Amino acid sequence: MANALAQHKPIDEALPRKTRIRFGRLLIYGPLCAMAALYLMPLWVMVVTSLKPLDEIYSGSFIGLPQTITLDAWRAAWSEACIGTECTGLKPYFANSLLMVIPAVVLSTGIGAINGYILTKWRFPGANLVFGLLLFGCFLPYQAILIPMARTLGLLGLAGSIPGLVFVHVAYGICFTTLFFRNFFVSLPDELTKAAMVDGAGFFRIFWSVILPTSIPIIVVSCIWQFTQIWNDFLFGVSFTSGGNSPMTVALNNIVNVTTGRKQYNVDMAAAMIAAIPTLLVYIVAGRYFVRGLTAGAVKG
Amino acid sequence: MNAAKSFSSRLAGWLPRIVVAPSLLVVIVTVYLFILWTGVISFTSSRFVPVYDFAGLEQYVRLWATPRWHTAVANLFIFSALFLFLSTGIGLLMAILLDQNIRAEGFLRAVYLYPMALSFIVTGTAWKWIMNPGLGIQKVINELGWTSFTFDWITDPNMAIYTVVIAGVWQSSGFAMAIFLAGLRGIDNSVIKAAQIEGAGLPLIYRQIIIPMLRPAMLSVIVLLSYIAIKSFDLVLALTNAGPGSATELPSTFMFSATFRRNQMGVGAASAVMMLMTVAAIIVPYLYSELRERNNG
Amino acid sequence: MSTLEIDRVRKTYGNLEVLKEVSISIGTGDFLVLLGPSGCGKSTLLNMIAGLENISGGEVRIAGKIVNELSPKDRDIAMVFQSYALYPTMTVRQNIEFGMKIRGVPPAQRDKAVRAAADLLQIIHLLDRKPSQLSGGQRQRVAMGRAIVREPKLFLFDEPLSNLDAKLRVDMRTEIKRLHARLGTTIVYVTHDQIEAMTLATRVAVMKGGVVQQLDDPQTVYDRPANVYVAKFVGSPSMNIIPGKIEVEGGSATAVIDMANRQAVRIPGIHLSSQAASKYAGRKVLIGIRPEMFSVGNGQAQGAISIEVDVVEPTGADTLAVFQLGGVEVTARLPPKQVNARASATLAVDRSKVVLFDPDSEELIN
Amino acid sequence: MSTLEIDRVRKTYGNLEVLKEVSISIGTGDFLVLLGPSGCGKSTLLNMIAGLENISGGEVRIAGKIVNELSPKDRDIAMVFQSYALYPTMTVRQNIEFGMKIRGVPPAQRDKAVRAAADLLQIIHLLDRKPSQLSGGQRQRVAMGRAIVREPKLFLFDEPLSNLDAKLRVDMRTEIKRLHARLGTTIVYVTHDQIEAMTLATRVAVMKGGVVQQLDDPQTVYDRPANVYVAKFVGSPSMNIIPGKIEVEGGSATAVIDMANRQAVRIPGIHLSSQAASKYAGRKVLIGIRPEMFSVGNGQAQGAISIEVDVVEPTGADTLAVFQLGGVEVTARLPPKQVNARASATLAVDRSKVVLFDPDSEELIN
Amino acid sequence: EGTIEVLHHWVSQSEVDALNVIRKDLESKGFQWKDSAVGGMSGANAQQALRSRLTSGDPPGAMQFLGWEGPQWAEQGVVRDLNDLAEDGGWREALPPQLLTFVTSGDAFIAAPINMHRQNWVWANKKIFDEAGIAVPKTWADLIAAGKKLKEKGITPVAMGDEPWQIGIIFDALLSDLYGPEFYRKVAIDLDPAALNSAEMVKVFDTLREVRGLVDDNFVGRDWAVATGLVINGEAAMQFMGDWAKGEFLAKGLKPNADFYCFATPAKVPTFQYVIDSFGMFTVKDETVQNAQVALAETIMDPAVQKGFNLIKGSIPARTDVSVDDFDDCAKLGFNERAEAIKAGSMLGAMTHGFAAKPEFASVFGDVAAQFFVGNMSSDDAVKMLVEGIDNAR
Ligand SMILES: Nc1ncnc2c1ncn2[C@@H]1O[C@H](COP(=O)(O)OP(=O)(O)OP(=O)(O)O)[C@@H](O)[C@H]1O
Ligand SMILES: Nc1ncnc2c1ncn2[C@@H]1O[C@H](COP(=O)(O)OP(=O)(O)OP(=O)(O)O)[C@@H](O)[C@H]1O
Ligand SMILES: [Mg+2]
Ligand SMILES: [Mg+2]
Repeated sequence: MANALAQHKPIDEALPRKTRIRFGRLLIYGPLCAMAALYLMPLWVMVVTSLKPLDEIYSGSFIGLPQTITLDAWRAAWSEACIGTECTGLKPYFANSLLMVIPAVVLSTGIGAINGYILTKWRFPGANLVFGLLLFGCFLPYQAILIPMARTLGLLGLAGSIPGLVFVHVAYGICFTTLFFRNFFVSLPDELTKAAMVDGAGFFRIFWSVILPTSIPIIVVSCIWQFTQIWNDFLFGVSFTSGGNSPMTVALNNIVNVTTGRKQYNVDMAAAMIAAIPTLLVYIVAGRYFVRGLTAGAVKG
Repeated sequence: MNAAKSFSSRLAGWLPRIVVAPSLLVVIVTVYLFILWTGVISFTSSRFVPVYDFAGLEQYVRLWATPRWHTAVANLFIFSALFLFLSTGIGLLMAILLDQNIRAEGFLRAVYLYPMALSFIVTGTAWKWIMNPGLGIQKVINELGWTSFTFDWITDPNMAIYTVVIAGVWQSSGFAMAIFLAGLRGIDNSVIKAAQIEGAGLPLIYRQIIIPMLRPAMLSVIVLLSYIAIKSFDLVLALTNAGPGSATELPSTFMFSATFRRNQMGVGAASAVMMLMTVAAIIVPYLYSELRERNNG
Repeated sequence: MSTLEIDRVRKTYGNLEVLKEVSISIGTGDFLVLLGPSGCGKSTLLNMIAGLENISGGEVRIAGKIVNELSPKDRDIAMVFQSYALYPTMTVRQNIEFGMKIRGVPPAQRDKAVRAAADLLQIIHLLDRKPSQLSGGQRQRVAMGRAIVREPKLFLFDEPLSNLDAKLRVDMRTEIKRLHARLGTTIVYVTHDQIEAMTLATRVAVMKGGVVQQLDDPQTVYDRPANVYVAKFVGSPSMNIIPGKIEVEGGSATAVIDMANRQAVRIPGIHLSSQAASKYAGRKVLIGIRPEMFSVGNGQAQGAISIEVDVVEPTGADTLAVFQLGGVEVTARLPPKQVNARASATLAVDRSKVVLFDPDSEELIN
Repeated sequence: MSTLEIDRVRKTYGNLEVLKEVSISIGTGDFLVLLGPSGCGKSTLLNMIAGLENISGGEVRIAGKIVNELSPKDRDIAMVFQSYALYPTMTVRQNIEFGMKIRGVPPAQRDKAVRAAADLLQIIHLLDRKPSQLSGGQRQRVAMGRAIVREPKLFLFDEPLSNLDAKLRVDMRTEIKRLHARLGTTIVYVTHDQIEAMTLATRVAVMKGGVVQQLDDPQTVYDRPANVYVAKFVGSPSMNIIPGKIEVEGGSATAVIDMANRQAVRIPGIHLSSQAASKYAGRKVLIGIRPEMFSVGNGQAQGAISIEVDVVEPTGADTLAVFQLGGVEVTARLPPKQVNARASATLAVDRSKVVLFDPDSEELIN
Repeated sequence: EGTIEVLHHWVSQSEVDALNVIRKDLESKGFQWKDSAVGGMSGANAQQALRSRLTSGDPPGAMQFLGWEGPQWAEQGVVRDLNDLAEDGGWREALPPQLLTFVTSGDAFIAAPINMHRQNWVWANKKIFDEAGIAVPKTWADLIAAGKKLKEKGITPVAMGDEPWQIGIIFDALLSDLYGPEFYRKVAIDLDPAALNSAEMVKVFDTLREVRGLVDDNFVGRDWAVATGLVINGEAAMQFMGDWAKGEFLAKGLKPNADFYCFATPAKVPTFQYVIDSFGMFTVKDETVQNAQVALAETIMDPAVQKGFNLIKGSIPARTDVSVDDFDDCAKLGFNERAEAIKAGSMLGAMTHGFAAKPEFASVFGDVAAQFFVGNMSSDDAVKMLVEGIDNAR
């Protein structure tokens, strides 16, 4: 196609135009790649460190390339490192985290989506107040509410259990997810809902068949956020679960956060990267659904 | 029959309210009731565990007489302002660049997002090394021959807070990017086309048409980043451990150490109340204007 | 199939009153066309009938039942939106069958209905596309398809053909007429197209600024517009309104139009009721003459008018001739090539159709 | 002000070929109207001229310069989009003045231009509203306003008046014509409205399925359509195409239409070039007669046609009579109340305008 | 027979290995050990977890206590009284009397101490000392002079990180070493306003400032073990650190007094600044857990277990009646100096690890010392800040 075009015009005219286009693209790729390099710098440090034997690190080689490469740290982090007196590595804690994160993400995203839908497409008097109330919950300093939350969980009979943790994450997660969805839905044309109403669709049907399919990008955003927050949460995990119920972050903390012991930097780095794998997978898989223009052509005007 | 109909249709009218009600209820309990509890505690003499006496404003007086708290508040403003500005700016820029129909978008997006996936307990160490003048950037650049180059903010109590900003922006701007990108993906192209026709170049189109249309996304980003700024905890702890000295103390670290390390639960509660009040003072007017605007928009 | 009564319905947006006590009532199987200038509240009224906008005052009754509080999905209506409002993530097929799916129509029947509608609308080949891949007119046809596959109590069409070409429009018009005949469903239809209004409607409501000006059958609206506004609004080119006066002589009225520097033009044999004749005899009136009431006449005939043509505008089938009459610019629609610009001509007027308006109230004189 | 050349331009979406080697070229100050059925590629072509869609093949030249690679902002065009494409976050005023702002027009001047345009478009009172608070027609007028405040090299209008009422439409049409006359800007205009096309255009391009069928001045397109498709597409109701044959006798051609069970209808005095006459003498042809070429005639005249009217459709100004002729359904546009359904009538045909088409190629016979 | 959940914050390899000695012994008695480790923040994370657990009505069976934690929880009435066991086991007699403050509450024995660390050690690279002709310093003046000498030779005299607790170790040492144990008690335990506001206090800060001069500039964010590595490598000469640092030297196969020196921070009367870990038992209803609690307490106080534990952990047993055989030279030195310190009254709780003033005050010391150390505050200002801070926290 580009060739066909080029044939039509004199070469001297085609050339500068081409280079100008290149230059334009350069302006886009340049910053993107520079930024990517900067962003990857700490990762590089981590990878390199995780491949070094511990002695090499302690002999002063922090950032440089490893002299000997070993995967011991990765193995240790996965299945050998001691989390307290149980030397199981991170492996068993993954299951806990998954059991917690999946229901919590699904529930909080689902509830947030439906709240956002109500707050934009089914506005009732006081809807903005409700939104404001939910929103303010985003700013709650969690350190301050651990004790009443522990009491509440105790009363609900959820203390020390994974369902209890799911409850906490959902309760605070909906503040964020509602925000995301509400702010995405305000820019969806109201005509869509109207048309569906006339077609005979009810409250839930419209949500499910018309609104949700157009909100894939924000579902992705919400899932990414919730997954990251919940997966990486330490505070609630450490406060509301114990021992073998603990999520992965508590185990990771136990690998990493030694005070009077010797830090095993290589294992720490490997463990951190292993712990991040599910989240990264979510980013990559969910990222595919960052699709363009889902509302394009829906309405005119 | 008629009455039943009207009941069911009235029910349908109430349905939205019924559906949000549980969320609202949960939030009222877990947010507002708990805030109330914190508020109550801040007026008691609680130290190690909650006690329910009345100590008046004693804890607030104590709080404001603590130099660390002053540092924390000052840092919060420096940190939040810079962090918000830079993360929003960089996030928006990256989203816009990524939206130019480029190759490897998926890869780049993952690269910008990955810092969020990594627990800062560990990445803090990497940053510590990178910013340590004897190990990281400064050393590398000095060794490359530019010997006068210094980058030792992390050792300087006056500059250390900026290193926290750098690490914070690194960690969070990716998510701002994601929200903006989702917003951009929702915009109808025909509007952009119209602006192109009118002679607007891309920068102008973004400034005048697209970014205004991203206002709701911007609200999400601002709320989110403020949340991150206010609660930055791991970040500070892992990178500087609130040091050097207490130069990078933030309200969140202050609150934690007051409550769990110093046995000053009352002071911790008072600091939480102060934080919430600050947030409310800034966010509520903003929200008000934002929502009112939307209402008739 | 049902009656529709709109009873003193009001709509306000904040301080802005968009509909002011609109009352329209039509019977089962009626085809109501809403006509009116842009922004007069037609879409708003349609939305209120559908239950998509709150009613600020008054009542809407479908089949005798007040529906003010009834949700749209329970009103059993089908609607074509002016803005299309297609579901962006669904294909054309899914868009069309969505309403049936919800109502639990079995797949086979759904499929048949979709095919039939798509065939009619000539969008068979587009069934698997998304709305964003369609042209404007194709989108409009999908929106149309979404409505016509259903058999609701009430159809609401908001300018459903405005983006279609003339040919398709004629076809569609015929189809809508056929649909109406077959189902007998009550229809409310907004259009700007003269011909659509005239050919489809059993009732026409002309609106202006949120107020209904006239509600009548189409021929009456055209022939005997209730006021000058309706007269000028309906018909294209619009009716000429010429100041003049009435002379009554022995039961027969003559309209007299003063000419600047020539002899007055007299149009005898105007139909007038005896009351009106006595009331307006010798008084000023506004004389309404539609462009097509003129024909190229013969200088000798009674009521022939000699004029000087200013501009000639050929439209293909006809030619529009513009000239001065009674101090205003008047348009006549004549067969092509019978008159020339800047030349004089003699025209006849079909006097039986001339209408008169009161110069103060601008209401029709019966 | 500039010429526009579209040179073998192609457009494909994936495998779908939407435009097939379209070539159109118009001069400075020309007013090109694109006509064609929905989905034939008109908007696509406009978008390509504007630089909003990639050109899959061929060249677009504005003022002689190839613009294929030029970005829209550098082409100096103004455009009204079929979908309006208003900026949702801006008020009407901001929408209209955006283009001027970009071009650095000083505020005072901008304000003046906005007022003038808003005045013209009757949207002065809407200047501070957001697009979401406007009716369909009001939005369309804002879109229009956005284009007309500028003085570009080229105007592109995509059905700019489709949502306006007849009266406003006539006003707007006049304004566009005036704008064109005043600025002399080259204009490309998509419309479905017969009259708009005829009254505005200096050139009409009729398209079908991505191919240009005819490019000519409007009267020619109307009177001498290049093929059956154009003949049927332009004009409403469309031209009747009746199978028949040609008899040539001494330099004069007669069209003969066989009737099922009666004597054949003969229309003598058909204009035909001598080549055509010799080529088609005695052969089958398609005879094209527009509805308005019929008139109520006198049974004795030569070429008078006796028919049985099937259906009568009053449109206000006229009545359409439908009857059978030569085995096809034929429509005649007649003055009201001159014929009745299911009654016989005698019609005359304006023979000077009858056109003939080759039955195989369906091309016009000159 | 019964399961006991133990909440603790020992997560590093050596800590875990040591803890396993206890665990094995308990399990050999037929009880199950349910491990709940929460590392980090010097136990603050674990404290926070404990608080939630108690609030929700689900306390663990046992908890590792540091500093005042045990007595404070005991005051809330949630900790089990171990008096019967203590009587039977003769715990009071076996433990240094100073230590009882942290394992009793009123009359009740509320925790079983397992070990005792000494915080105020100096670890030195013998080769560097020898090459520079430096002897083990007897006073801080000697030490600072030696440091200056080394600095001129291009060797970092003191290796450390900027964490407040690392600075606190030096501060604690100076407080007792310069003006004696009494001064330390007045300041760090009694919070005597006169002592706090004294000229001696100013001198303490002055000396701290001099020590700062012996530290390199890249000390920000440096881990203590990394600093130890610098001493081992010969990049730095000394480190002030608790006896947990010893493990780093031993792991490299280095021998005390042959390859490295371990000596107490210099003072007229060497002080013994201790840090102990103890385990308290929470009041629970479940009887099997109660039995396990008894078994665990007995295990912890078993001299053999204490020996086995401390051989690994690097500390010395909390009990004074455990034989010193098998321990290394540094530990033996510790034993001896502890015995002397008990007699001399120079056995002191380490403030930095929470064994002197209550946390709300101790942290003020920590804040001031750290800010002073990393910035360029004057000693007078530091004293002023300290006094105000303590007053504010009262
Ligand atoms: N993105 C797309 N992908 C595939 N086909 C498309 C796409 N956009 C348009 N088309 C098709 O291209 C053809 C031409 O579209 P275009 O919008 O130019 O039609 P048009 O002549 O303007 O029609 P209308 O009068 O209905 O507006 C249509 O058949 C349409 O379905
Ligand atoms: N949300 C709104 N806020 C304020 N005014 C509004 C709003 N929506 C519509 N209007 C106004 O209400 C009036 C009626 O609008 P409506 O859409 O019913 O007009 P319409 O008769 O359908 O016009 P058109 O033929 O142009 O579609 C218009 O003047 C419009 O500007
Ligand atoms: Mg409308
Ligand atoms: Mg189009």
